[in-house]
Amino acid sequence: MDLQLSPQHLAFREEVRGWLAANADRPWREVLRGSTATEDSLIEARRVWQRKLHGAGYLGMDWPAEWGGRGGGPVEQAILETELIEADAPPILNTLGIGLLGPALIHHGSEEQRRRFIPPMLAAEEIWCQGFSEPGSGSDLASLKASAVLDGDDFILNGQKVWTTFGPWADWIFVLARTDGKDRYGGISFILCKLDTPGITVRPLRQITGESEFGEVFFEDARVPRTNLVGEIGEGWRIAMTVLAYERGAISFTQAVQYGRDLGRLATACKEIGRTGSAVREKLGRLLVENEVMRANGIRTLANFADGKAPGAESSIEKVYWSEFDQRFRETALDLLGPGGQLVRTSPEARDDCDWARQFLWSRAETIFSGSSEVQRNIIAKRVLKLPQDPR
Amino acid sequence: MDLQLSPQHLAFREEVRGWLAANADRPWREVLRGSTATEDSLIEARRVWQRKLHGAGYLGMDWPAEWGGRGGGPVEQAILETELIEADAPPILNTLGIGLLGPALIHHGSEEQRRRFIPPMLAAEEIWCQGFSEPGSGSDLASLKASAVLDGDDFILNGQKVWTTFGPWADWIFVLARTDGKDRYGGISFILCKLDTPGITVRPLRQITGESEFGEVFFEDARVPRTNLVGEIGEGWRIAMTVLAYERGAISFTQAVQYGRDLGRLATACKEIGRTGSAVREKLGRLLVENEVMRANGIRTLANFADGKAPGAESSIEKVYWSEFDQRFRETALDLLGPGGQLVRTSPEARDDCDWARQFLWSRAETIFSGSSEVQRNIIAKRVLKLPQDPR
Amino acid sequence: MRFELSEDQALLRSSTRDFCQRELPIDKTRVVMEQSKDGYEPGMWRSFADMGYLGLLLPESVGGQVLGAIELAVVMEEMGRVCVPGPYLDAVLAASVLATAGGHEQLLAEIVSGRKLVVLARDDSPYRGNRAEPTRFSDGRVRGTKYFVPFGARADALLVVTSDGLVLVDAPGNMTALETMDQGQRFVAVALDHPATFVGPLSLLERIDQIGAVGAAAMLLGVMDRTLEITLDYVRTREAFGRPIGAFQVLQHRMADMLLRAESSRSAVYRGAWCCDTRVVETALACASAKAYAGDAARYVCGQAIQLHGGIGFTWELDLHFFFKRAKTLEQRYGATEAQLENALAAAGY
Amino acid sequence: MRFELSEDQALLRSSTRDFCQRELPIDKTRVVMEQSKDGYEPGMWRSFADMGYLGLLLPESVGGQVLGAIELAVVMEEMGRVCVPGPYLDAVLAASVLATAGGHEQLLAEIVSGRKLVVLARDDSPYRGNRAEPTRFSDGRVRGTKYFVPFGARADALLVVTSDGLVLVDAPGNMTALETMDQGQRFVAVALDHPATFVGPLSLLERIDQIGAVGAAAMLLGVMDRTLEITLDYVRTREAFGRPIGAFQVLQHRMADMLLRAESSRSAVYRGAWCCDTRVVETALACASAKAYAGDAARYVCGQAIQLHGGIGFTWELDLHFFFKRAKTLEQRYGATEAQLENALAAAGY
Repeated sequence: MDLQLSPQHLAFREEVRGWLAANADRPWREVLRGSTATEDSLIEARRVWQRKLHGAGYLGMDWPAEWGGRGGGPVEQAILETELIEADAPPILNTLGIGLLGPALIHHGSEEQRRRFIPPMLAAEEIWCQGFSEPGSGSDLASLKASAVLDGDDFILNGQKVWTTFGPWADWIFVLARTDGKDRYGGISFILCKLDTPGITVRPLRQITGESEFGEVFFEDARVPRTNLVGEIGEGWRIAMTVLAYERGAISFTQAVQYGRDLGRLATACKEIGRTGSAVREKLGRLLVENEVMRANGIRTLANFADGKAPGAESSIEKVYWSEFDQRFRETALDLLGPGGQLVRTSPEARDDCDWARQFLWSRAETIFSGSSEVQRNIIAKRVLKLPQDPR
Repeated sequence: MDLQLSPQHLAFREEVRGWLAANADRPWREVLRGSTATEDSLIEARRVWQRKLHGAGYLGMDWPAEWGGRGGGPVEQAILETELIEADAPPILNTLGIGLLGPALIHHGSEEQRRRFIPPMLAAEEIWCQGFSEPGSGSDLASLKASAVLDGDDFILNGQKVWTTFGPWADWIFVLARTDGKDRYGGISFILCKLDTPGITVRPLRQITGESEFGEVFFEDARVPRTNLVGEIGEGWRIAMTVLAYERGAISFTQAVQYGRDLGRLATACKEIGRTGSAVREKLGRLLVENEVMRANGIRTLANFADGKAPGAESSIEKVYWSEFDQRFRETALDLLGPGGQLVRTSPEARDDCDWARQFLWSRAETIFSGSSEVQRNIIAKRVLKLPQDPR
Repeated sequence: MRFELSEDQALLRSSTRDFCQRELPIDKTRVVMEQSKDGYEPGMWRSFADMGYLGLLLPESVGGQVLGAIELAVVMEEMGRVCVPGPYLDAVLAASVLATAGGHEQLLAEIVSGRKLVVLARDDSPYRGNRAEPTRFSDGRVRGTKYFVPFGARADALLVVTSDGLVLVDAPGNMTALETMDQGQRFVAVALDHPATFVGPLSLLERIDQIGAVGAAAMLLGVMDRTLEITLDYVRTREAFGRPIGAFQVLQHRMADMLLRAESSRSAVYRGAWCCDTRVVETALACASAKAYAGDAARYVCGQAIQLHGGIGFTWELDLHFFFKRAKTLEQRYGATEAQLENALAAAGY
Repeated sequence: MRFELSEDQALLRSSTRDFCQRELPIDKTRVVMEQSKDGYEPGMWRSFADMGYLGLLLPESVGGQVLGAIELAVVMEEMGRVCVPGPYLDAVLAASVLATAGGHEQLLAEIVSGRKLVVLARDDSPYRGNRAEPTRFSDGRVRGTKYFVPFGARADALLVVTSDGLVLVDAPGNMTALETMDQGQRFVAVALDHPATFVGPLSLLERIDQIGAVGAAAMLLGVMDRTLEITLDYVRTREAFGRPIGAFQVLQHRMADMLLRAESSRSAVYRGAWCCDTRVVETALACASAKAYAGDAARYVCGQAIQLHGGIGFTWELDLHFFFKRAKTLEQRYGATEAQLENALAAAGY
């Protein structure tokens, strides 16, 4: 066992810290509370920040240098993310492009596709959204119905996608579409579509938080060149699953850093408002301990990554853990703070350390998206515990 | 709405209190801790107490007077039980006879069976145990395999029963046995067997608590007269289900009285050992509130009983509630008391207010017996919520 | 003994349910919640007056209905089922205090008829446990700052809780909106240094705190009940993996747990209301228990309703989020869970 | 970075697992737990000495293995898997204190070879939070009463925690057995007014409290792991309603939750052990977290294991109850959850 960062990794962390000290903008939570902040201005701020990070070579940490990456590994990526969280830096804009599509193109795309799509993706010139879920296909993703029919050199797309993060601001969408109605998994293909293609309509979808980070995308005889197919026809499901495994990564590790930061703020807030009794301390203590255990899970996964072990279905355990912790944490925060914790961030008496109300509402989404807790537990039961399956 | 006891009920309560003041033995928890207490001596004490209660006319509260009952209703029964708990009286010995078999005979037995079996049951001269579960048939009770084959005027019984409460001390057992191998529910009959019948063997079964309140009963070609059949051949399942509904009764009401008593003792214990911080108070407060809500559930059921409404599948809600509360309560008690709470009752430093360790261990059984929490939730989903059933 | 409502009470329930379905469907109140500046609709309020809801607990002399906590619980439960926005419970509680204090017939008649709104101003800080300067009343003036005054921007007068007793003050103009995540409940902060009149001692709060707890718990019950109904409808039709999702055992057990909490809340709410009306010794314990339990129960039920709906449950378009947010607001108000646990312990003498 | 055990550590695991399966199956230790007066078997203890377990953390000079917390965790985890009775961790911790204090070579050599047993005596009251008279050391005598001294009846000497530091006293004869529900752990109370020798200041406890927390958490991990294995075997074969009960979704999700807790405990235990050995700043937080989490986790896993077995899970015949009881004992000892939460908060500066 060795959980220590290597001298190279420590050096990389120093480098990132130095760069952030010189280049970081004002803390993102302050930007969010700014009186002039709008959804559009925040999108722009994220675009600008992404370009700055890209300019410094901090995007695509673990991609080959050839594709604008740094050729680093998951440990470098985790170190970078940790430092970004500690600095309260803005999130980048092209999260799904860089988090999902980039790896998909690097592993499954053609040389030409990589050359065409990766540079503008990194430079936040083309923003990507994800078209996987459909109104009738959430947890049971493989039942998706949106169709792509070959017509000469084009696919003709029909159907509807939903929960397309950044739908409203995106330029492109990567879509899972059905190219064979009979083959449940093998009948799905992975296709790239420009959102201004005739026949494609985007509608923002307002959420419980009042924001519209998601959208719906409608396809009506939208014509997309066949060259936008990633991999082969019918390979879409396999590509998507590989790529979603990336999304999970060593997420417990970075989540623990973020929760640790917010938990420290909650502990400080409790002191400030005089809540120091043993009941309050026990609640904080439980959250602290659970977060440390999440960190241990993250360290273990990261060490396994670094040791050359790919994560398997165990990543479902991490997803369940952090998403359900998120709900307990955000709920406890509101319990401890009282009604003041329910204020929206622009309200005069709202605390400026964290947007507690928004995080509370948002926490309900964590156990639903990227595979609900129910789906994750099915996966654990089937693939890790190998329990007998319902004969149906 | 009227949740007040009627003047008659209040008068009955006064009567019971008066009788208990004059007749109650020393508190049962003191008897249990006595240095000379053995399993046998405790059984005898319960027998003596049952006879005393019977002599005073307090057994079979809601049975017709003709059968030794008092012709009272569920409210009188609940009042009686409440006062017995408050007085920390011993439990009666023939719980299953009087709780289950008595009602079964009154509703489904023959005149002759009632005359033969009810008087010695009430007088604790014949102690009954229940033969429903089998090693292979717990939650799925209807899959039971013990067989009863008619041979002239006798049934010949084969098979094995388990979890027969008081098996080791009982004189008789009422058994569900299969009289038709093809009809899952309609192939089950309800038969009374004397335990000293040749071919019947009883083996005590030691539990997690170290006690042997349960036993196993083996049948090997045991010959039982056909006149011991209750109801018709094939009616056993229906009889058992009616009778189990009795077992549930207004149980939340009396459970809340008992938990309230023990909770008060825990609160006192916490004060005595100086545990008065807000973390301790919050835990006690939650238990107190949950118990009051259980009491409200019990009052509602009792009022509905008194109002002539039979309880339906909703009784499953009460079972889940009190059994899972029991686990939370007993576990919290040990958390609050610390290692001292784990002492067995005869240990020199053990508290004499309650046998906390035994109650903690026993609490694990509550969610298993009389229909596990899983089975109860299945029932709620199917019969109350009417959710679509798995097509299998 | 009888748990069922009396004939009159059952009639009140059915007329209230009709009224709520007709006048207050979420489709309609949604506009108030989303677009109205104050989250308040005078027309709705007048219809409350017409139905007699505003004078439910008040004497006949001021136009009241002379009803009790059970009837209030019935109305609150039905209002919870449609997640009504507005300060209904606040108005009822403030009026109750004025009626008990005596000598406010004129104002009470205006409250009952919906022409005036008076609400309680209690919180000395927006954050729980914060030691702030208490509000004081002396020399005919009330001084201090109050937070989370419900619908203060629309109130004609405030019934202010000071360490010197309850005082009545005309609603000042200088209020600051405190926007929270619940669009159906609006609050203000108000800095007071105004002439006020003494209403009575703090002991007046004891009874309305019990009634308020039961009323809020009843609304939580309505919220749970309706949320569970919506969810049951959804899981019966929505399919995944080739069957209605309501056939999955894990979801079935989850809904059994939701039902357990809703039904147990029902027992506790109506027992608490009956205790209030009968003024038995266990009233304080019963009311505190009902509120503390229903608050936690609604948090569970509404949270799981979203979970069982999946992504769609998380959208603004669906009504679920209004219920979810209301559950949280109610859990923290009218005696937050933490405070009710202490009330219960005190009542039990622990 | 690497989470896997080193080759030597992996060898220790496999040899310990072999040893435990061969020498310490529950069938065999059951006799000790059920019938032995002291819950202690000298033969078992000698075999611990032969395997080098008793000197695991000690220097070579006294016959020790000079290993660390990771190796201790490996051994404790394996012992947890067979629910070993006896004072192993207690002996290791007491020896560690003596070794750090220095000057006890003779005694340590006898401990390592299994000829002598020394355990810590800490608790001033059987009940948590009880303000009892503290034990004192003055004029060469130790005075006070100690409770829950593990296997005190078999100890040759006690390492007593007094408010004046740690002192060593020959085990007195006048001990009172404190029988608890865990047959594998035996305790005594002992009234002290005996000559004793000073060992060192209370600060000696700091490090062994961390090692003790990790060691106990590791045993809890072994307990969970084995309990889950037993349960998985059972649900794969036991049938109800025409299929293996392991096919029911509710039970599947329950077991997924059991696995989540066991695996998360594993991460926390070995991270904590690594921190102890590396002496990094996060050691205190990591150790407290591992123990607090594993205690709660084992309570859940062992409780649910009984539930999933149904009635049979509740019998003395099945081994499950030994694991269930041990989980509870361990959760309350070596820093109970409540104390570990405070340790964690203090370490984080909250």
